Amino acid sequence: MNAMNFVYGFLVLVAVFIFQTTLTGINRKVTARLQKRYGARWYQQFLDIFKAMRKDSTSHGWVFDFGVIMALGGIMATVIFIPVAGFEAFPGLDNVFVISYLLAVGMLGMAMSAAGSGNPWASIGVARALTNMLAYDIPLMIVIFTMIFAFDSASVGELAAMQQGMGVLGWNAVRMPLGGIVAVIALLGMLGKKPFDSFIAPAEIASGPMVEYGGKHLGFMFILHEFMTFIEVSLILNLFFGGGATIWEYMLKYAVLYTFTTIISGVMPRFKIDQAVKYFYRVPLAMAVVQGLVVIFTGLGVKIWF
Amino acid sequence: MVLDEKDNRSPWEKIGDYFSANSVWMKWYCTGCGAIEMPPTMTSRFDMERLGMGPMATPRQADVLLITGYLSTKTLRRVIYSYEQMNSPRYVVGFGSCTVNGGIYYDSYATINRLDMYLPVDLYIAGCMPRPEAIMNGFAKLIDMIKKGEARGWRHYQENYEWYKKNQLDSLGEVIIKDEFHE
Amino acid sequence: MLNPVLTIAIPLGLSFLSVILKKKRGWVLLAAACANVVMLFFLEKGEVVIGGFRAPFGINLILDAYALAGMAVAGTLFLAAVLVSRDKAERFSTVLLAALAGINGMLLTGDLFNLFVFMEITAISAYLLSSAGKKPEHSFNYLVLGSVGSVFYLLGLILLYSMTGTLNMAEMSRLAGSMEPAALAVPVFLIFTGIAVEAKLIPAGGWVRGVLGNSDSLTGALFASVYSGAALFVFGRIFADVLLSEGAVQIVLILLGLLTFAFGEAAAFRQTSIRRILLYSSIGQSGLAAMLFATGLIFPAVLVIISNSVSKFVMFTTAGKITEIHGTDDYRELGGLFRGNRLIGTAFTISALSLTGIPLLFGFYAKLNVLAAYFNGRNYFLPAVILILAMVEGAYFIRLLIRLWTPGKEGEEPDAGAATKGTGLFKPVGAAVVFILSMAILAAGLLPDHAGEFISSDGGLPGGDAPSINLSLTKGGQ
Amino acid sequence: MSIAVFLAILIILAAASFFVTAANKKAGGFATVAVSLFALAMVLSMKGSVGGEQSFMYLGFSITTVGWYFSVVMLTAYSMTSFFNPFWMKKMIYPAGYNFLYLVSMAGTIGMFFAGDFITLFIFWETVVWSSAFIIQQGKSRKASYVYYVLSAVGSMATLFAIMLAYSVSGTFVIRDAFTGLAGSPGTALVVFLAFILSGLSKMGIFPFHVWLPEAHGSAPHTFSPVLSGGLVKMGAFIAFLSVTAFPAYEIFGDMLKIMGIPAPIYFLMLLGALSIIIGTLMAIKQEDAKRLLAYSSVANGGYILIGILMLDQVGFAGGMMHLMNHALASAAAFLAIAAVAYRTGTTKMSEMGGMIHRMPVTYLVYLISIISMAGIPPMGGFVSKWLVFQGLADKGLLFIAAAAFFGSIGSFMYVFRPLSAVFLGQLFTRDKDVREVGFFMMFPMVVLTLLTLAAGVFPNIILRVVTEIQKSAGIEPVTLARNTIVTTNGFLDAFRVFIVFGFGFAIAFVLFIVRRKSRKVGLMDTYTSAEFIHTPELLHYSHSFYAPFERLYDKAPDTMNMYKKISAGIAELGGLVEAVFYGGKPAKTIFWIMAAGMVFFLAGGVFR
Repeated sequence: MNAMNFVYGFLVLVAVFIFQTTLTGINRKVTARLQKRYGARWYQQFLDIFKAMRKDSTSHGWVFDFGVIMALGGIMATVIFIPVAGFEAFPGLDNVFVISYLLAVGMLGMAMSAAGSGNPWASIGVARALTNMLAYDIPLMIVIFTMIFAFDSASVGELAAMQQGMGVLGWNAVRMPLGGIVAVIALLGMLGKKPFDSFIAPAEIASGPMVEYGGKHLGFMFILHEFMTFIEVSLILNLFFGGGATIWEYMLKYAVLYTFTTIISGVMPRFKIDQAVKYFYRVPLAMAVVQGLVVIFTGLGVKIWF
Repeated sequence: MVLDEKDNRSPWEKIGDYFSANSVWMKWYCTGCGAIEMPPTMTSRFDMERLGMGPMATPRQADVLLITGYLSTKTLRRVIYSYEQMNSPRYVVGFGSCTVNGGIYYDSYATINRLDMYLPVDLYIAGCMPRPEAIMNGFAKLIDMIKKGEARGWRHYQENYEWYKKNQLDSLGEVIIKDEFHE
Repeated sequence: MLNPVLTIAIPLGLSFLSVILKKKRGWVLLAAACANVVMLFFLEKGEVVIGGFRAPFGINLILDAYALAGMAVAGTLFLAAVLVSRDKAERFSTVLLAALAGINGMLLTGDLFNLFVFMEITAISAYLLSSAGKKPEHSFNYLVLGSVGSVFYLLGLILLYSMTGTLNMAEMSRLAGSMEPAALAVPVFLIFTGIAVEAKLIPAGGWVRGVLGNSDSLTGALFASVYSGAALFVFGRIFADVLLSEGAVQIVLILLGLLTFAFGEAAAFRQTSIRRILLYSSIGQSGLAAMLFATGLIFPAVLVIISNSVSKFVMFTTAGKITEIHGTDDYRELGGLFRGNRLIGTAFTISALSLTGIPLLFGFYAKLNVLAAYFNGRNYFLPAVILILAMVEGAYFIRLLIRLWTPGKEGEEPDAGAATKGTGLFKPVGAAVVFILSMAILAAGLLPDHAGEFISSDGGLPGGDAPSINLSLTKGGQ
Repeated sequence: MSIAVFLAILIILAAASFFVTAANKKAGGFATVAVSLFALAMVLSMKGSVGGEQSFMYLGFSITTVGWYFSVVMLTAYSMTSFFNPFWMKKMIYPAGYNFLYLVSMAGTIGMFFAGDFITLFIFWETVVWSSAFIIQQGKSRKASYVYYVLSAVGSMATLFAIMLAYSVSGTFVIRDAFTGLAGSPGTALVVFLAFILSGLSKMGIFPFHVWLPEAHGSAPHTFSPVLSGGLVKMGAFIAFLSVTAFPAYEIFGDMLKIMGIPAPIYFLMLLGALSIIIGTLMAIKQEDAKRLLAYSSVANGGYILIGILMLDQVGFAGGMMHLMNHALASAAAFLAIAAVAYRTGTTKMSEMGGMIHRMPVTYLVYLISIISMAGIPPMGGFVSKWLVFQGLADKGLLFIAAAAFFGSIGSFMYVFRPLSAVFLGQLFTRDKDVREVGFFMMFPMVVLTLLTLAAGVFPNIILRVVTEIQKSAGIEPVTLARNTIVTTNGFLDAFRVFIVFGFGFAIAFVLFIVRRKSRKVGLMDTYTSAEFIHTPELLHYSHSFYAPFERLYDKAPDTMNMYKKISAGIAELGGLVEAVFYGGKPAKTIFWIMAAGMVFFLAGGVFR
């Protein structure tokens, strides 16, 4: 660990921000086209974020500010750990549990700050977000657990590297087809895309946790959202779709995967939160358990593969 | 509204105004009948997102307060409350004739006639009610004004706060508050 | 060294004397009780022949460690009872003295018919004492059952006599051992019933609820510790020493003990009256002791009897006093009673905890011995049942203790103001006696091996039974 | 100093504190602080004498690393909590008794952990049970104490059965020898194993014994709940530890049916642990009382500890052992924080307060850090131990247990956030407008525990080094530790570096935050309410039925307490029957039964013939 690691880390943050924000802008356009609209400019997301940072803001006490900083700090730390096409700013710290729990720091910070605003909508939104998390995480973690057991590694980078070199057939999404489906559904839940976006329902609970944010706080939330999207999509990409051998392959796959979720979400209605839980605990959970049992007891797809 | 002030913004402010102009988030105050014109403006026929505009859920997030029609004195209190929750720079758009001069409710005891007595309106979109084309046109104008630094209603409100306050209080009269259910 | 006959003769004589010395009869009673305890230390061990005819032809008294243990428990608790409630005891001086003589006789005698006589003396005194509860129907009930029991016992005795031709215990033991066990089924049943009435065993204990449920500080203590302790010692003498049963009959005996134990604990579990809790718990403990005797485990049974008698003495005396002073013994209405009576509360708590088998109290040593004895005999079912029932026992005692210590409504912090008012349950002497007994439980529990050695000292118990477990020999470091 | 002397001194000091309290309540409270700190210092200094065997009368002691470790955990909970005692004395109904029992139970735990034979173990075990049962009743509920005692008794009796059974087979009470003697008879060994661990399960609150935790932790005096959750529950872990190490369960059950390489009885217990995680989590989510909520979280965390210890391997076991320390620190701190709030507001009901952060910021931070640790989020201690448990599970492929562990982990975000949001965040109630932060003396232990939690998360190897010694003494391969790194077969964790990177991210965010213009401070009531005017903070506070949509999904689930109520009612019913049949007061009835018994005797005689 030396100064270069931190410099790399910082550069990763900047690059990820630019890449993901651009992609988000493009995806806004995709959504618009799905709705037969012209849509916003591709750089609209940058404009929105900078505008928010430019504005004045209101604060509801120190925890409101502290939570925002803690959230962004935790999320940025997580981004630094994500291996991108074999590159890691801090090698060896890409343990899947570290990433998924460090992500929780950011979420906790955000939840804390939101609830600290004193607005009941925010608390309701947080309650829904946490419930949603409980729903999507269990099937996903079961599949990831299966993978760790099968490949004897919990390192995201290593797991990604193991899938490369066999083309599409090497992807875990193909080796464990049920697990791959679960992962994509869970990704929708993670990203808060429809049909699992009840926690930020704008018309119902006034955008939930975001309700009291304005100005730079809101800007922070947008930046945080971009980073969080990157972490979540990258996690699924690395674990199930083989990551990328080169940075370009990675970016391409990433863009496809992310756009795919956008397209799905563009044609979906919204689940109530208890419906989301029921759904996740019926279909994806069953699929995940079946997948787990198949892999653990038969090795089919992992140890036995062509 | 004083429009002939000299442009004395700093470069940073100019950049900031550029961002503000291209990302106009609105809080719609939809108690009036004009709100019905917003969905077509938003959806595929007119698609306001082209201009970086969009509806927001709360006043904290929004830049523009859009008053879509008449305001009774009871709702005026809420509008002022919402406006004061917004973060600067913030803009007010009066929508429809009612906000200009009371429209068909000009002689009602319960509504106010001129919105800019109470809040610093940056732009009026006249008509009863204005069609989406008019709305788009109006917003294009607003964006232009913001870009040039001419939409300075929020500064004006700050500078003439007493005057606005007096007008607001005159219109509202005395409000006796017991609790949230009885006032 | 003193002749054991004196322990029968002196109380009996004083009993007649107390009729004459009407004014001083309380002192006579106290003197007799004290003398009885003092004599225990100087008694000569061994056999005493009465009337010059040697056994098996004459009547003899046998003082072995077993009899001495029984006499020590009964005598000490008798003295304690007299000390605690002297005013009440005074009225019953004559009866009590006769009872003391009867109890000592029961424990000492080596002759089955002589045992019957002493049991009758004791029983009649018990009927009289039970009338102190001012509920004649209960005394009547007791009287009827007692008489039935006596008749049964006598019938059994006749049968045995016709079968063996002797009434001497040692001789009977020898002859019965050589008989076909099945032939003993009927006399065993008859004699069992006779003793079961006094020992409160199922099916013959129907009188207990009425009599002990209305007992006062004197009668409760006497019935639950002194009488029942002595009756159980007799039970052990007959069924673990004289009439050793085998096979199905033994199983039935064990089963009856077990049922008494289980049913007693279950019944105690639902009670809200302190005395009823205690009386059913006593029934349960009697069942345990009977079960142990029937299995042939004498030493653990003796420990159970001692532990139960002492604990029940403390608790019944307290419960009786509580009823006398507060007019009720429903523990739900006595929240925080011990707040004003902390010393007695501590004594009561120690006794109850000892009974449930909490370590460092005497009851734990008793329980440990019971378990060890069963396990040594490769019996795993009965220990499991005993432990489950000990759990039930722990449950109702802790419920009782908690209520009596802590006042206030459920769901709120304890409210000292809501505590049952009143201090000084006992007069100083009574309080001291109760407290000292509880401290004895604690002391014996702290030094279990010494206590066990003390109880089984000098030649051991009949059958050569000794502690099933010696904690010092099983300790860690080795 | 020999253990016996040490314990004797503690008992004498306990008695002394009784009399000091009788003279002056507050002084008595401070006496418990002094005594428990003394005990902690003594035990810490005992590290050097590990391996010694001592005996005193019929008590045998053996100083082991694991006993030392457990004692340190326990005494940390006791000594830190004791700082609260002086301030609560006036609320106790028996302050002197409380202090006495507090110290006696503390001495009991030490004696239990250093026990060399089972009789000593049992004696001290029961000492702790009754002394704590009498403490709990001084809290809000008498029923709680009853439930606690009865469920403890279930375990104690089963353990006594196991001890005696082992004794009857192997002829000794010495912990190691008594169990190894069972190797020849697997049937007996199975009974002994299951019966022995029962007391551990009941103490740890493993399903189906978990019902006592919410009752007892929720209703105990506020100064005792931290000890219960942070300390006494860990006694169960000690029993579980003995069940797999002193009792060589993996060897004795080696020939049995194996599930994923785990012998069936152990797997069954792990499933119970998994079930407790799920039930603890689900129940914690729907509690309305902060202390009950934390109590259910102890149930869930007990499941992790049990699973970890039962794995008895290089990684998962280390995780379980470390988690018990982490949970003790975090749970004690969380309970203390709630106690501090209760000290100022007088309630622990979450819907009755809010916004305490604006009045008690330090307490808030203490609570925050402890729940971060409890939920297993880096950079706190709980993360490292849960990470180890997960690694161990993944290594073995225990899918269902891992699923439960994940459920508990994510679910814990839900329940730990609830008191955070309801008690500390949100609207400040009018009634609590002028509440103050607690004084230094009460703040001190909370801050110490918090710093320890943080230290455990940043430098986990301090604790793990002790754990490796325990692993060595238990005869298993110790977890591999590098300088700052924990290495497992599936990857490694450098907790310190994770912390540094987190700090780096935080620093960037902080800089970004302060370079932008300062924000305008507004009051808590100035929030978006759809422009409605609200004047009562209580109405603008969302805390009741926090997860209502989620709770609805399982509100018809059966309650384990009902099972116990049914058993209890069954016993009472049997008692009623017995009373009516045998003790009705009619001699005729009794004589009927005597005759019936006579028939049985006749039959028995006949059968024999």
